[in-house]
Amino acid sequence: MDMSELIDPFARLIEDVCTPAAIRAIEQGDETASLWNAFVESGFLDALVAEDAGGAGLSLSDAAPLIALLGRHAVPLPVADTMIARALLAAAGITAPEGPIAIATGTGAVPFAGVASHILSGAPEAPVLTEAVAEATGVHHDTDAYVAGVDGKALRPIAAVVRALLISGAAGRVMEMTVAYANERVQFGKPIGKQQAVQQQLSLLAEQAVAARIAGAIGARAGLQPALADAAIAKHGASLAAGQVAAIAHAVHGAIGISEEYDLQLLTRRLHGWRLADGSESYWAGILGELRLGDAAKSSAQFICGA
Amino acid sequence: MDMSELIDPFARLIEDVCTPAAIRAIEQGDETASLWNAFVESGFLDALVAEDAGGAGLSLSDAAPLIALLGRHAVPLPVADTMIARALLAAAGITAPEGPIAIATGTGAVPFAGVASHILSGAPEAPVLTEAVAEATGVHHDTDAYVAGVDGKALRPIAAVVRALLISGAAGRVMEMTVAYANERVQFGKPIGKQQAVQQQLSLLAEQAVAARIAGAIGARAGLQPALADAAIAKHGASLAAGQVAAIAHAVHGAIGISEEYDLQLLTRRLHGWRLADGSESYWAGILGELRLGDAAKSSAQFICGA
Amino acid sequence: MFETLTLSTLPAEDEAIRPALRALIQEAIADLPVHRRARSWQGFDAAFSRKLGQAGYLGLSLPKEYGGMGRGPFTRFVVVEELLSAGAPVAGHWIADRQSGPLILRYGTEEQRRFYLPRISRGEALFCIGMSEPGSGSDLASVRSRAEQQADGGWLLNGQKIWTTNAMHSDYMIALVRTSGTSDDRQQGLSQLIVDLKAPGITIRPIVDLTGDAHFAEVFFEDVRLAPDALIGAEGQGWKQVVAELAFERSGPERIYSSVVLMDAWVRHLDAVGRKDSATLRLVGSLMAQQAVLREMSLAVTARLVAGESPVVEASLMKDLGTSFEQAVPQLIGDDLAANPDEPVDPELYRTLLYVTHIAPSFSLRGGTREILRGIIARGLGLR
Amino acid sequence: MFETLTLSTLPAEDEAIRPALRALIQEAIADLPVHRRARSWQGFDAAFSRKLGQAGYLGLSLPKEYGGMGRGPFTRFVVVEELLSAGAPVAGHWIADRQSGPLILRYGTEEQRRFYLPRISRGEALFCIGMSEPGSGSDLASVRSRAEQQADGGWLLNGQKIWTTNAMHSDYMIALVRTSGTSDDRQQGLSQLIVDLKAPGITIRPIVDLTGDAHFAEVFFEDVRLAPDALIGAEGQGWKQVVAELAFERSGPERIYSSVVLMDAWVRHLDAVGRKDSATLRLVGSLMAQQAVLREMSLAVTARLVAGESPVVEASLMKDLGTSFEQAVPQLIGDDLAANPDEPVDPELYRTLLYVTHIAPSFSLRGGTREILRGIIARGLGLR
Repeated sequence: MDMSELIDPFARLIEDVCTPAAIRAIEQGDETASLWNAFVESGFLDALVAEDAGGAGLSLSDAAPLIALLGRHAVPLPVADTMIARALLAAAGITAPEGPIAIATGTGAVPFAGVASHILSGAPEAPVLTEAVAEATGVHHDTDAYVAGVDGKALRPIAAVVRALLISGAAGRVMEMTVAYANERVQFGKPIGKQQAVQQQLSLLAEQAVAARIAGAIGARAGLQPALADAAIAKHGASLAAGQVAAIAHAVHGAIGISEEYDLQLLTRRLHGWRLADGSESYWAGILGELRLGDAAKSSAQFICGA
Repeated sequence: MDMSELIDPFARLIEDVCTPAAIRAIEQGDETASLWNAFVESGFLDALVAEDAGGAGLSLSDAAPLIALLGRHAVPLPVADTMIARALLAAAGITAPEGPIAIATGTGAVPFAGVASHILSGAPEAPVLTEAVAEATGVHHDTDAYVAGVDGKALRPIAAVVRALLISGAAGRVMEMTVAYANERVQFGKPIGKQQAVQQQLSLLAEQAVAARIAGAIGARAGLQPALADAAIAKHGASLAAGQVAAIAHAVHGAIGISEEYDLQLLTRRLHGWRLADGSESYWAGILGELRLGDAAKSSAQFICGA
Repeated sequence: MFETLTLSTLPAEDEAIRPALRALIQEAIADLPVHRRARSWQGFDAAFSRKLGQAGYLGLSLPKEYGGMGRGPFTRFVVVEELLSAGAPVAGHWIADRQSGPLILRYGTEEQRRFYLPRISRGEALFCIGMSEPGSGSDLASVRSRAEQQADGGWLLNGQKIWTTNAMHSDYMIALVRTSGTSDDRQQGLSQLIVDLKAPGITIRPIVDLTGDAHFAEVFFEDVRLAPDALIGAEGQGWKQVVAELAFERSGPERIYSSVVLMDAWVRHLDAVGRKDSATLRLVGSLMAQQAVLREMSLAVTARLVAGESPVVEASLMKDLGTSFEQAVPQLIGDDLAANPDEPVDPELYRTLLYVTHIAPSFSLRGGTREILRGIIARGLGLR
Repeated sequence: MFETLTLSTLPAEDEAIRPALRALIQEAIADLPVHRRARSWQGFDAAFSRKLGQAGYLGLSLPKEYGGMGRGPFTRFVVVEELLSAGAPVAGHWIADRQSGPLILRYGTEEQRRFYLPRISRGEALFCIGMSEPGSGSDLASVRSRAEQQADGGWLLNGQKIWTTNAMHSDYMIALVRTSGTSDDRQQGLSQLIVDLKAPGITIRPIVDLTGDAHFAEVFFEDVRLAPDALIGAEGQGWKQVVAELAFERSGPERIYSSVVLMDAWVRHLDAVGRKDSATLRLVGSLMAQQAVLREMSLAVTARLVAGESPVVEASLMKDLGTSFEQAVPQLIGDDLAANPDEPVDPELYRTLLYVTHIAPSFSLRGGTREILRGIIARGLGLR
């Protein structure tokens, strides 16, 4: 299948319905139904559901660019999480509800739980669905929320991969916005992008954005039940990139970047949230370190190629 | 006392006897006696010995600039260690030998043990002196060496402070050499020091060099038995700086910096060795973290001011 | 280089003011949740600022004849350290106390001093600083707001400022504007004017930031008439005055404590859950060690001020290192907390973490971007 | 941007060569101590290089008609990965195999191809590259070595090269020299010449580095006479050819594995002492995760080569990230080992650690300094 047949319409859909204004409205507590319905009607929510269960039967690698697009546009609803949830539920023979599903994997704030109708916990092969009872985090314009009384620890690897893919999409967009800004913004008589110090920073940003994308792809390569090592590499790399990408982008943008009316913050706040969700870089480093030391006789190259 | 009365003659002494050629000779295994005798005859070895025990009775804070000078010129003998050792031995009523004394605080390579006649271990209030039986590290031109069968763990804080002061001296010199090189070296038609990217790197180098000096001074402020927190702050800061200073200096110098005949490496190899000796940055961070969490009700500002 | 930056000790009489000051602060912040205290020098509480003024903690470096306390930078260091490390709301007096007061003392006429300084010391005259304009950023010499001197010696001001901190709470702005020449003249022809923000023709529009706060504002001037004595210092010397002011701005201990409320809340959390593994201990210790060094560096810079020097390069060096640290703190604490995803975290701590994480980019905007500061350091190193 | 860099999979037939190759490598390195293996691409062993050639692991991307293997960049990726990750001594064939062979294939005459390429593929013709000159550094266009064309079409070469890797072991140098114009012409008038290093008038002086090794050399040319066919490619096109060559140099997986022998020795140490605290696990995992991402990035760049592209920007991006990683590894492992000062450390590990620590600055010299690479990336981003 030519993936552009899937990606292009999905990109157009998101650009149509998920404008910065629509994001701001939902972040301010406006209704989510109309945006959600657009995704429901698109049919993409069942992209990962097996064909014999009525879905499109895409692999996670196939769907990775779609998830990255959701990150790229800071879509403020758990579209990717719902895609994962619906695939797991279908595989387990559980009928999925129509509303947005968030995935809860720990005690911290759950991405998009504040705008979800249901929560997925349990394990990939034994998913548990509950109605969303979420408590706001109090963080400004946050759609994440706390969920009590569920255990989704076994879903952490797949959730981490989703977060890595979302980060990679957002990081790519932040890179483009920041390069464009550096070329436009004139200071001391020339675009700031002509300053060598700014160029060096933007190179670092680009390196991290590309690293995040590769990391996300590593996470996606084994499907809905990723190898623990792949999930670890993915989320570690993406989380590491998220912090640096956000920091450099804001440093280059200066004051305008932290004003609410400028769109950069719609993406960087997500980068930070996703960086922390489902285990930060150090969490996954610890997991991978344990795997590595459990196999200490191997060379690092063998460990990595076999991972 | 006007400290320059002490510092200036000490600086002149070192510049006279400890030329780069003299350092290279000792690193290649030549005799150390003539260089050592110059320090013996100078009287500075007893600078920290109490006045009633025949010394100059300097505080460690007073002597800190002297120790930094030893680092600044990469003196390849344990002059500072011997100053500390002689003060501790005198306080304990033990007659010090005339030769160079190294301080062994762990299982790793002991700074200057390869060119020492004696090893100090034990504790500040109960120092133990043994003849130096050292095994070479095999590292190229290393004067550090392994020492077996002694326990000097209790001397680690004061040894760490010595190392921090040596680092601060070497870092300051590396900063000056690197700035001078950047101003001299012409590339693409202008001194590389005019490149904004190089300027930004040199600013970071300067920040770290100054931070190392302040860190060293914190370590020295309480004398020969430093508060554990002070030793931790000192060695953490200096070790952190050592790695960055060496890396930036070499990056700016390019290929010439890693050639044996250029003097930069005489200092940066020391920076790395001292960074690792007597506990690295993470070792001391762990010590300080334990102290901080043992006092968690205090604010950080109170903890630091009281440290 | 930089040998003059050495370990300094605060005089005993300055250390002595801590207990009473601390009591005053504790009273003021007792009911403030952690995420509010984390706002610290963006926290606005006019009543608290006046209380500090009444208790003699403002105008510390101003002479007594102008209502000040006649003490020096060391005293101010102690006060700032106590205020910021506790997360007290200081925005109500901050700029007036730190920058405008010293500026008026240095460049103002006797009348200006007698009029403004006592009120600043009482916490009753709130100032903001009008520097940036749309499109100017760090390039301050490109300002286009313009004040034309009138026949009566007064000024007619037109133009716009942006990113003005606390304009909506302030009584006065000290504005850098063009009074002669054109913007091609760059630093030439700029002057500083004291603008009464209640004057007709002034519109203030708050700028909401990504945390939902509004500390910045746009300020529009439309035919604003100012009296002749609005000029502070000499006509055409505004650039030189601003550079001196910025150097002062970069010298204080405020470059260490922006993330300290978060750090303390995190330490209490670690204590509460009893987490003491090696990674945790090292991170705690590393942050404490860095903060301790920065604090001594800041004190060393203050000592140069006490000695009557203008430690521009040293202050820039400390500030660049300090803001790097302050910006790293929320990233590292976030990583730490999210490295323990099965550990319960107090929502107030998480909220504080995210607030500091989101606002942290502003730390390196205050008083010059990183590139500008490093340029100053490079010049100090003899590289330009 | 950079969307073409995507996850790639090595063809099964390339993966299939690993077992036999690995056996050959293990045999060669069995007796090498760790600190020697850590030298890897600075390790010289002519016999081993010839053995690799005999076994068909060199000249992989050269056509069979010139004695090559007629395979592609993916095969070379596998071979390089196996060699470097094991710490095999590759200096004996490295430059000839990676740079000189492809260069001669691309720009050489049929005679030059037939003469050099089969010998390169057998590991019997060792090459070095003469670019830097005293004072030139990254500014290659400033070279002053000069070859004057003689009446018979031959060349008379005078000048000096410096920092030439492996000159003292090499049979040939491909030198960038001025053949017309003056140094003010910069990139114009430069050519590449193949210099037989046994020719009269050549003096090679090794440069000892801070680890006591001598990988670099100075090479002096005094009236060195070269035949007409010493010219490779077109007269005056040397600059363009060098830029293409550097892009190739930056593309390989060699940008990941420079510190891997140290890393593996350290992992074995951790296993031996049984250290598994949180700080240790996180450091191990963080290094592994970064290496895994870099490896896939490198493979993605290789895939662009396979697709016939010249991924200059992508290769620079990968190299800058890769060398940052390679340089960080010894600092982090040193910190880790010295954070456990009461743990016994194998002297061989410590010696390896210090060797890699000291030589690490050279990692960012090979193939362009950091500033140069980031400039290329910035241009790729559309910033210049």
